[in-house]
Amino acid sequence: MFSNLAFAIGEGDCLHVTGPNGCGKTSLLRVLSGMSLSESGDVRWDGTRIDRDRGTFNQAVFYVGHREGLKAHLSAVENLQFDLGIRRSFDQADIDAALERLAVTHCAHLPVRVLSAGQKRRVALARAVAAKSRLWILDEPFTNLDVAGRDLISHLLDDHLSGGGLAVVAAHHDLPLRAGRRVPLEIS
Amino acid sequence: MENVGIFTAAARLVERDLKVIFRHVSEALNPLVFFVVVATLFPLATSPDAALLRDMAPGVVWVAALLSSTLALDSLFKADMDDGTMEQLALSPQPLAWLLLAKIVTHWVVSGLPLVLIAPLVARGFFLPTEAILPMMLALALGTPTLSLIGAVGAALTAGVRRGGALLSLLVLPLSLPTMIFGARATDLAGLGEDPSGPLYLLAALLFLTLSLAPLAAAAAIRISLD
Amino acid sequence: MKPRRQRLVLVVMIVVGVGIATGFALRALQENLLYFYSPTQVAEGEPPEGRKFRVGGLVTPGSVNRTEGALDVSFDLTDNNTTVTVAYAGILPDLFREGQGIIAHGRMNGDGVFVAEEVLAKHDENYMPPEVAEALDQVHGKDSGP
Amino acid sequence: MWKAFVRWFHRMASPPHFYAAASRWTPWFFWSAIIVIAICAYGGLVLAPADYQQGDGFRIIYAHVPSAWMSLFVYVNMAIAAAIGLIWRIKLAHAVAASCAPIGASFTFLALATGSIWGKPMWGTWWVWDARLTSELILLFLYIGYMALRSAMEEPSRADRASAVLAIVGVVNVPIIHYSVVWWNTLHQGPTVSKIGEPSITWAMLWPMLGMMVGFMLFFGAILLTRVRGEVLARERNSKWIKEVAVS
Repeated sequence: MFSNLAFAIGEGDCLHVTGPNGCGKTSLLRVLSGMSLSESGDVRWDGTRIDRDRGTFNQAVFYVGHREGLKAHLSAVENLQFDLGIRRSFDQADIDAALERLAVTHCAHLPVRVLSAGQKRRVALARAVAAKSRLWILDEPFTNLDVAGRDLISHLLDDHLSGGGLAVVAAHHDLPLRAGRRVPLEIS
Repeated sequence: MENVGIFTAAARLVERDLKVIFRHVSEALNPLVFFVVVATLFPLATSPDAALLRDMAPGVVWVAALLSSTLALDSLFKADMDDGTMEQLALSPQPLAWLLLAKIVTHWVVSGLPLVLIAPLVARGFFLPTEAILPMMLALALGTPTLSLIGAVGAALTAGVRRGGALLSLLVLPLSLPTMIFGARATDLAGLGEDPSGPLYLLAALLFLTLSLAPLAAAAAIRISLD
Repeated sequence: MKPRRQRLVLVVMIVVGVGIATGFALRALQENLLYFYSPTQVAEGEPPEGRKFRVGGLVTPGSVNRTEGALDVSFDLTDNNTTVTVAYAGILPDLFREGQGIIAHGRMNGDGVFVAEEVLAKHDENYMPPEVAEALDQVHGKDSGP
Repeated sequence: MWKAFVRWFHRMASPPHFYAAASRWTPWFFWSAIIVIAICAYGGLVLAPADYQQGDGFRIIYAHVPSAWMSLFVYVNMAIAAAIGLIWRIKLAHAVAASCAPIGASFTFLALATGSIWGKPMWGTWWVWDARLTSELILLFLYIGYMALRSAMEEPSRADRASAVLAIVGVVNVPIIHYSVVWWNTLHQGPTVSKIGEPSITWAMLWPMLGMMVGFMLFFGAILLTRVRGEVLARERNSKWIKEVAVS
């Protein structure tokens, strides 16, 4: 699908992957997250190949894909409790703060299946905030979001990057960043 | 910010899966009902003759258990694949094989354990002698988790295939035959008033073997299905 | 727990699991997994009463009685210790002959006769030309057995 | 020695090399298989004496035993190729595994058919639910399942890896089949050939059977190479070397 890609990002960098539909943005993100195998080449985290030490890499990464990865029959809070719970010990305050930040507190206790597509997206992103992972891999995070929502995500990214975080974002939108360094990568 | 151990993580996964199951419990009961209905078919298709039914009882119980456990497999990983939560499990810091084992155990508790508990009722309906009931339950308790574990590998392989139901049965049933053979044999021996310990030991051996290896194969298969 | 230790725990659990499985398998092999009863076991009343079971043994030479004009046949089955009489109505397999190992499937009747519904020949592991078999016979008698 | 082998192995893993080499080897395998099978058929059907109990009926072992043996051998081969493909991510190994399945299924079917034909005069019935025959039947199901899984997956690389996992899981079943004669004491005879100690089969009967096994192996080699060549052509149809091969 694509070949001859080589890049490295460090703290405060945001890799912005762009390109037309079907060019392999999602595939690239899945390779970077360790979910897919690349035909050749490798992905390294802190100098170690990610398939050699998945535990460490996965602890540091949070991936939000096309599918939100939320259990429809559980509430937003329950979903977050689980996703954080299998990663690390956590406080309820972390979850509440993250949901607050994404402005979905009012529906935090409803089953996810009754939420709107935009609200689900926000809950999914709240997980990335609550998990406090160093690297965010976001596949089209702006889908289904209103203007306020998009603005909110940009601000979240700003905060994440200025706190020394890393991000890989696939989006055919512009990515207005006020903090951090945008590393553009266009796949054709 | 402290990492959690594998046991805490497994406990949280079990808790989540149970919550999801109990919020639409009617679906979880289907395999159990299926088990009873399949068993009911045999006297209707053959005859209500007590001697015949008693001879058939171990086979009927085990064939029904095998079919109902295969039917239940469809819900094991499919839902998680569809809503994307399997991706999150695969990307969690915990070993995927371990998490899948926790899922399989939960699945067995919900779909396999009730079979073990209701089997005496079916067996009595087939005039299986009373003294054979306990060995039969023991055989089912050892055998049905093995069926779930073997089935999990098949379910993981077909998780990415559209309409993989028939394919899943084709993959899983041949691999499950030894379990069924030993299970039915143990039940049969107990029904004849003989010592069923030989096949019971073999069932235990199969259970521990699949318990150690099946989650690894299932994890490899899930990663392939996610790719 | 460090990831490295977690992995170690998992590996140990797998090894222990396979070890336990091997232990159970070996234990099972010590158990009697036999599929048929010997005439001695039948004489001692081990097979359940009134149920179908299998009995295996050698056909006692000179014991085969055929009913004229019918398929009925009766013969004695021995394990060189005890004998049980078998009655059967049907065509016997080619390999059925005196001294040959067979397995009969059926149940006991009230008179201590085993009424077979099916007779199967159990052929042995030896392949040899007839002359060799004859020569062996002359040396130490017919000794084909299960 | 080892280094030379590794170098050879790596070279063979490249499709154009393999394709060329396979084209050269196939006729050798094929004709030697024909010759060996013809000689052993004569040895088994004409030269070998009749059995003291089974008469001429035993001669079917010259087809039955080698095909039963091949059914297992091919499955193990398939699983090994699949494992190599999965671990070292060699596509050619996956092509070999994929090519093994239909051949193995055919041998399994042949073993079942000849076993059944043999069973009629020997046991008095076409089919006995004995351990070996039943396991052979399960083996056939395993082959069918493998092929079904492969055809259900649209993406070749995913089909390769998923079916490889299945082959490796299934291979656990193969020792159960092999030792089933020991485990479940049933009607079938023990494994005659591998019996240690006093030979229970005379040389005149034995050599055609061993030769038949060699002949079947050679035949398998010829068919496998042909199938893998087809597989490679299908998989690499867009690459440049194929066009060169096709033109020449």
